[in-house]
Amino acid sequence: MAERESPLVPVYRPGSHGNFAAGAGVRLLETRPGSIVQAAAWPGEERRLAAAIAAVTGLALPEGPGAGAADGRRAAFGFAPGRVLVVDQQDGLAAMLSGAIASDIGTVTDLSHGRTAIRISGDKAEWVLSKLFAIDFAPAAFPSGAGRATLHHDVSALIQRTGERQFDLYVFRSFARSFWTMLCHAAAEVGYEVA
Amino acid sequence: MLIACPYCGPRDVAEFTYQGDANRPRPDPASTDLDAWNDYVYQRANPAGPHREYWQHSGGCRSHLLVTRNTLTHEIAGVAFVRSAPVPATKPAPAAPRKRPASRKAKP
Amino acid sequence: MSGRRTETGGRIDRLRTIRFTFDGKAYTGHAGDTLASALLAAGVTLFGRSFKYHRPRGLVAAGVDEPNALVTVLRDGTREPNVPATQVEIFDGLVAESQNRFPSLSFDLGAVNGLGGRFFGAGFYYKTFMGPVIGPLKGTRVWMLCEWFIRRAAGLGRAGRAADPATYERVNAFCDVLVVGSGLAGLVAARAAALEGKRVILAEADATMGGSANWSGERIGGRPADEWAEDTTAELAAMDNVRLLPRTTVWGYYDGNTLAATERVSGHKAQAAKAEPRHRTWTIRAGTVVLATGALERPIVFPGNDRPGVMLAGAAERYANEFGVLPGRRIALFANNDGAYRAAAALAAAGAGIAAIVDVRPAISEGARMLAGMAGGELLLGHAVTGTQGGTALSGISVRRFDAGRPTGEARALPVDCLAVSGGWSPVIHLASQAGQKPVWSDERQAFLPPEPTQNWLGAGAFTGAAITAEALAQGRAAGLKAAGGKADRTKQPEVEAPTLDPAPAPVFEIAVPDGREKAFVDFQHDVTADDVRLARREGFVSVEHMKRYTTLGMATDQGKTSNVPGLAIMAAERGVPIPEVGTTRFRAPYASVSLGSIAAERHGDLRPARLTPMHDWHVEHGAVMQAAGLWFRPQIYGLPGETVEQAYVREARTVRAGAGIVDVSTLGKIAVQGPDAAAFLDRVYTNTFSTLPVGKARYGLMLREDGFVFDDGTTWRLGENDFLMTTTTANAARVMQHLEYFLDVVWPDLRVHLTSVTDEWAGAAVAGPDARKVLERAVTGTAVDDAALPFMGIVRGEVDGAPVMVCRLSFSGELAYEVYCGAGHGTHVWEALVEAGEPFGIVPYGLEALGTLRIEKGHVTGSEIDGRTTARDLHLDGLLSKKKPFIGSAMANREGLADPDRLSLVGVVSLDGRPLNGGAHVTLAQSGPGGLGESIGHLTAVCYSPALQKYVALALLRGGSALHGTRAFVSDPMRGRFGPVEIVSHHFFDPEGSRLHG
Amino acid sequence: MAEYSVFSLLRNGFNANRDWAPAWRKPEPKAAYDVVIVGGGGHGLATAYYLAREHGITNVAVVEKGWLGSGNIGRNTTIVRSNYLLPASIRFYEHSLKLWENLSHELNYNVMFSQRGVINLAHSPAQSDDFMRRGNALRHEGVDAEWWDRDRIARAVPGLDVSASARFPIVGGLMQRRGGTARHDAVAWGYARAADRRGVDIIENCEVTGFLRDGDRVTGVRTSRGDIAAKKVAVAVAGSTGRVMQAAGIDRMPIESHVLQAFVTESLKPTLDTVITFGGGHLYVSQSDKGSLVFGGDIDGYNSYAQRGNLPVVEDVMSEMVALFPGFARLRLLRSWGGIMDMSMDGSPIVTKGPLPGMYLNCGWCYGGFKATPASGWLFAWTIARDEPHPINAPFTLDRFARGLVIDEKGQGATPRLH
Ligand SMILES: Cc1cc2nc3c(=O)[nH]c(=O)nc-3n(C[C@H](O)[C@H](O)[C@H](O)COP(=O)(O)OP(=O)(O)OC[C@H]3O[C@@H](n4cnc5c(N)ncnc54)[C@H](O)[C@@H]3O)c2cc1C
Ligand SMILES: NC(=O)c1ccc[n+]([C@@H]2O[C@H](COP(=O)([O-])OP(=O)(O)OC[C@H]3O[C@@H](n4cnc5c(N)ncnc54)[C@H](O)[C@@H]3O)[C@@H](O)[C@H]2O)c1
Ligand SMILES: Cc1cc2nc3c(=O)[nH]c(=O)nc-3n(C[C@H](O)[C@H](O)[C@H](O)COP(=O)(O)O)c2cc1C
Ligand SMILES: [Zn+2]
Repeated sequence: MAERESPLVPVYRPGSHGNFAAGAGVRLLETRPGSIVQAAAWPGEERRLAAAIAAVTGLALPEGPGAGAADGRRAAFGFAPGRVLVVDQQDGLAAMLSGAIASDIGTVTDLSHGRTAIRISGDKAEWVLSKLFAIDFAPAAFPSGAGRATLHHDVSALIQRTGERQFDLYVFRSFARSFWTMLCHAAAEVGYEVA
Repeated sequence: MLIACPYCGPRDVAEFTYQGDANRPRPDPASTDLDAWNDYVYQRANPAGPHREYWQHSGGCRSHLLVTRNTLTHEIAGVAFVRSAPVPATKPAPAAPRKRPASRKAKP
Repeated sequence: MSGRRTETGGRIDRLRTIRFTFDGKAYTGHAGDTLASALLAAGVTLFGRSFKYHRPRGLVAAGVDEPNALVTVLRDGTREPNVPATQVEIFDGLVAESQNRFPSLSFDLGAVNGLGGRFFGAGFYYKTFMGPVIGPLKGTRVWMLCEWFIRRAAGLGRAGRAADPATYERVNAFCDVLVVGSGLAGLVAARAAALEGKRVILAEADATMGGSANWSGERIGGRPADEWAEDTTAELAAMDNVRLLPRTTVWGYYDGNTLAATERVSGHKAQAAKAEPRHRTWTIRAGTVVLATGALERPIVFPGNDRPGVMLAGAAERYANEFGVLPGRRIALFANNDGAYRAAAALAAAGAGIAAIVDVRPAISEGARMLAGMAGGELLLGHAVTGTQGGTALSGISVRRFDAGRPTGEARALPVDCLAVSGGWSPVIHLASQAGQKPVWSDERQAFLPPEPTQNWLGAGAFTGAAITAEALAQGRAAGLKAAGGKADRTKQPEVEAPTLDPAPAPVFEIAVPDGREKAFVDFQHDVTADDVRLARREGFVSVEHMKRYTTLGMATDQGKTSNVPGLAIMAAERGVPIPEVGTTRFRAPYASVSLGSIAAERHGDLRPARLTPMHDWHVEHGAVMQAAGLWFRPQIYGLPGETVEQAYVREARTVRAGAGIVDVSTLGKIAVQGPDAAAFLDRVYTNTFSTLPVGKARYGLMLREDGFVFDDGTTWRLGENDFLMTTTTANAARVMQHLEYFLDVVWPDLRVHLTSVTDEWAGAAVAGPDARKVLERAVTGTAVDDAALPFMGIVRGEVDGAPVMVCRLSFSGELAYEVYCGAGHGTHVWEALVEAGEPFGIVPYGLEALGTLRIEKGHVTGSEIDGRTTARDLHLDGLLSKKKPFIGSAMANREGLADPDRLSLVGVVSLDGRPLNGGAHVTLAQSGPGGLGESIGHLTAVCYSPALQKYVALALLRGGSALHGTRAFVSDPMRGRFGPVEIVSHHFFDPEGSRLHG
Repeated sequence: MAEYSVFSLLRNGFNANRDWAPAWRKPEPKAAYDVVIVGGGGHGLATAYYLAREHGITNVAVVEKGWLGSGNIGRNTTIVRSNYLLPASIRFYEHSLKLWENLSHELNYNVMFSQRGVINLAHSPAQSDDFMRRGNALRHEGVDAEWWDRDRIARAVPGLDVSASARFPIVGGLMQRRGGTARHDAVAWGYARAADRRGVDIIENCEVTGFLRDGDRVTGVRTSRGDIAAKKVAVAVAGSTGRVMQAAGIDRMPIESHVLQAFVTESLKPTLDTVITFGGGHLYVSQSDKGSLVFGGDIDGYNSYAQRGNLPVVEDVMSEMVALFPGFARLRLLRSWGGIMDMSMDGSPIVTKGPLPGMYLNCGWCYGGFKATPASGWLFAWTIARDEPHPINAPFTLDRFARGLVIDEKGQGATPRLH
């Protein structure tokens, strides 16, 4: 199997950057999951879709818009009516979901190559993301596990809160390098560490 | 301006794409009534006051929303998914009978 | 240095000395000083020159309302012009200079303008400079000559040309309660809301919280008001749910309770921290806003009121109390209200001599009388100031009795070096009024009070007209509590010790002196005088908005903060109508000027993101010249050393036709169309039919807009019964997606189809040329690629060097060609493998130019022909318009305007003189040349040197279209001076039978 | 009323400017006029002036709902040019430009039309070709157009980012030297004064609330100051077209009203001589005689009658401004405002007889009606006076949409926000 290449390679510089003298405010990491898959239900079939996702991933998706769950290895969250992004560090999720989601439930679309996954964590994660996105990152408004679809100018992003101070971002691959540069720029003020 | 997407919650207008007047019934696809098509494609009510209009949450969940917004104040009175509140597919219901432009038949 | 600094007092840090320069001269000040207070302390009285007459001007105010003392701050190799000195916090190394003067501030040649003042009244330029009505100088030439001088005389500071090296950023904030203004009203509002547990933001334009408490001299809760404010601020700072934003001006109140504020993060520091932005723009989405923006004092209009040394009473008080600076040694006050008395007492307490308090009112309150006693000096009730003396600094004033609205009796001269004026207060209702609602005039306060809320805000303090501290505090608490939705007040009303004053000013705005020689200024910066307002009325510009535009009153950098109300009061008096009938001009964002950089914020310097294909780095490493295509970057050519662009693309195109070439097509829009109704859906959106397409095959499709014009084209692949992969043109990808989503959501919600953008999922490489199949045979495993396994428009799946691929045999170049799609993360890997497999055949990578050349030779259309104005017929694509079914645009496609035989339609054009053709050149049937241009019949849409034909050829959209085939015509390109004979031919230049792509 | 000249200025200057008369009268509306023009914007006023001057029709009233010039004539970015793409547009706007060139003399009012040139920047070879096509179209219509390469632009426009590393590097530009700017308010006031001097009644604070009808025929207007009868009623209300036509019983029009914002910086010494437009996004900027940079970009993109917009466009416009002129980041935004644009379905105006008998309609100006003011008035006056269009405005009918004879400069189809 061929190695998958990241679009960030030329700009991904591990180490500390920006104003980190007093400790880096955030940590940035490209997580490179093996599978990023969209599962989408026909109207009325959302519960069966969630059940199928649970069967494949073991993640119990709460109901409601943007609801999600993550267990460190796998993650899933709703980002649009009937649509769920399901992520697995392993390859092969699309095929498994296709097997579980019959055509009367919905569709499965493999986006593993098409989205780049970036994790931002640390005390200043909310602050740095607030520079780019016009959504409320406070825990009360954006609880752990939940997902959001939003954008920074031309760049769409799906965001899941995967910890008290941790967010996973999924952006279009072709924009990823520009986005990464922008994210680093936003993080420089508080200092950042690229893992 | 904030639009309260029924899925995503209130979001900045920058996340949305305006899709215009929601009071334009699309003629039956097979219809060849050019007047009806002209009405649908080119004519707009353009009211000063409450306006029913489509917005797509293109920077979010990508749903099309039916928004009632006052064009004088920008106040938003209601937002719903278009899918759950579709407009009548074919029946035009203009408030007043439409006046045909007098120059319609004249050719320059 | 004359030294105006008091011995003690003020909130400055006297232990910290700060050095700076102004107009090249070195000065010192203290931490806590503004440039204005530090220069004033050093005895500087002359701060600037006015806009039109270049009159010498001093400080009028101590805050944002300053109209005169504008400076340019030089920093980071760039210039920041037009900053009020009152808004510049000094730091070590600050370099500032004065503006609008030549050669120097004290001796300014522009001051000659003042001599002609009587001819340069409001709007004089509309009446002259037109030049002669006939003869060679009619037209715009005379005006443009005069204008050259006018432009140089006008303007304030000079803009820098060097790029601004600073960074700016934006941040989004959400809160339950935003409090604007940190005076006492704002502070207690914030505290009341915070104690309810709400998320609170408190934004204050000044460097320190406290507003007028910092200089009021009042006592609250038994302590000096400024210390009480400090304590309250500290209390707020300690709360988790409160964010304090000093140096943050809230400047725009937008829809949905969205407010824009700009924080001055590091510009005031001698040294910014690493990666610290200069400014940061906050976009704040607030549940409720508490507007506690206070009030601004107004001057009184009288002759000579612009002499340096005449300033607002509150400003004089503030310089003394907050900065420890005396604006004069011998000071007179001039007022129509009680407020100035507190200033008088404060100035006296700080050590100034009070010469007199001149008050237009015949009687005053007890409190005021007591303060006058504390201040000392004469109390001249029923008097007015009618003139000033001095050059670039005030030396004295004239005072006369003031009776029944006019000065009477003899003038008395009072030698003073400062006159502190108070004409009443105007609440800062700007944010509240930005939505366009009309403010409400209060006769009692002689001021416009906030309008009815159009958004979710509450008001408190001087903003509402509350002039008394106890009232401001009570309002602040109530507003904070209400904004937080709280019930019982958890805070206590602190005790206030302040003189009891009468908040109502006398309705006196101007001291008109008949036949006065001296000008009486309303708008200082724009040199608008009371006579200008009268002239505007005389000429019929009586609407307040006309007055503004005719005189430019209120259009200066201070936006009339001090001048609007006096100006419209004078107009009201002239018209003999009450002030509210004149009304105010419209309030607009920003409340105070804000840097363009801070609003551009993070997009500064990097306007839009770059969109890169998976093979981008490979292209760059292999010598590609990259070219922008929308947000994408694509190879234009892969030039060899010494090659011109034409040589490179001709070589590339020729190699494709002779052997094989490879081109990156990853930018094509790709949309997954999935679901049981996918085929039916495609039948509706494409002009041709897709439901009949077998699985494993692709088809070229055409889309129209609803209005019947061509929208986009591309191939769509049927990967499964319910699973299609649609491709779109690069440029239209996003629009096609939206178009399809619209129809699914709005028009056909019953169709079960999902659309997903998979543009970024797939890397695509097109391998084209007679050897293309051989290249694939070497590279692709797991499937056969021969004609039987992979016929024209067939699709197979396989692998290239371990990476899964999909291969579709389709051709844009007219050659035997394949598009190889793989996961984007494998893009470079697969690309390299294909290039390697092609080496025996001399494969070359080719760019957009060669791609264009190959398609021109074939007569394929792209964006230059599908330009939104062409029909399928124009492009000879009408064969794709199904007659068996309706589709988007079908009904409108046959209207007379779209069927007109005179429309431009697609042809080929061949250069007959062997010279290159240019894109955008026109075509004429009659000879065209530099001497005379024939009538244009259309234009060339795409041009190239065709290696296949060995000629310069073009595609063109011409009136007459195919009927012109074989006609000799002329290319007419006056923009580039290129003329010459051409022949109009079919757009199928090369291999019209398509034999090669089946090869 | 006195001619304006240096001499009258001097004479009055010595006289403490006491003798200046109102620039136009403020008459009470009469019961009837030959022509009532609805809308005291540039186009309505110009129409009145040319009706009087070119056609001798002086029994004319212009009725304006607010103060004269309170609409878009008083809030535009003042760019005048005729460098359009399609022949019908070129002819229209060039007719206008020719009138502009002598307008101050004609009106005896300095409208400060300054031909400082308009440069449309191109940022890619494809865009250059588009501009070449346009330039050639202009040259074939006898209109001036030239191509300036990057170096020439760099010399003429210091401070402009001409570096190759710019996100949208400048490759050249289409220059129309005869283009430029004019003082927007002066155009309204100058036409008003000149029309008034020929006997036209200009009636401010008079809102048309309905139309007097005799069957289908329009016979006058109903206003906030009473009914006014008219042989002909001409509507030129720009952004208010939808509302006013509804009052005439025509409830749908090929128009959407959108808000366009504009901006000025604080005053500066001369720093930008020509008008510059950015082709990598949408921005146009010039410097006013007063010294402010006057600039704007896209419409907000939703129906509005509120004359104010929202932050996203503000941010976009500032970003483009700073991208184009990186030194301008330190300049300061002084004021922003909005105007309501009558966006038509093909981006081109409508200047026509009808749609009801006795009525004439002028609307659909989108971003570009200021420059059109003289020609719009001139051609509309012709159409009203002669009851038929002049050949120049003949293509700009209302029925062109139904018939597919659209004049679509941008090729965007019936999506007004994209024109
Ligand atoms: C921000 C902005 C920037 C622009 N920049 C440019 C530019 O650079 N170059 C350019 O060429 N064009 C520009 N335009 C467009 C141009 O300003 C307009 O197209 C043009 O001014 C419209 O014609 P007008 O002057 O007659 O309109 P307006 O001045 O709007 O006149 C219409 C008048 O009708 C009145 N009215 C409305 N309803 C009624 C009623 N019921 N009864 C009576 N009166 C009524 C209105 O009050 C208004 O005064 C710009 C527009 C805006 C908003
Ligand atoms: N006579 C009067 O009307 C009058 C005038 C001035 C002050 N006062 C006194 O002022 C006190 C009332 O205090 P207050 O809190 O209402 O006013 P204040 O003037 O003390 O405070 C207002 C604060 O708001 C800030 N501000 C204004 N606009 C802002 C903006 N857009 N963004 C950010 N900050 C902004 C100002 O910088 C100022 O610090 C009372 O003591 C009252 O007696 C009365
Ligand atoms: C070309 C032009 C230049 C302007 N220059 C200034 C200016 O220098 N100062 C200013 O305060 N406003 C300026 N304005 C804006 C006006 O003050 C006003 O905002 C605009 O005409 C819209 O009116 P409104 O804000 O009353 O709705 C200018 C407007 C235009 C059209
Ligand atoms: Zn949404």
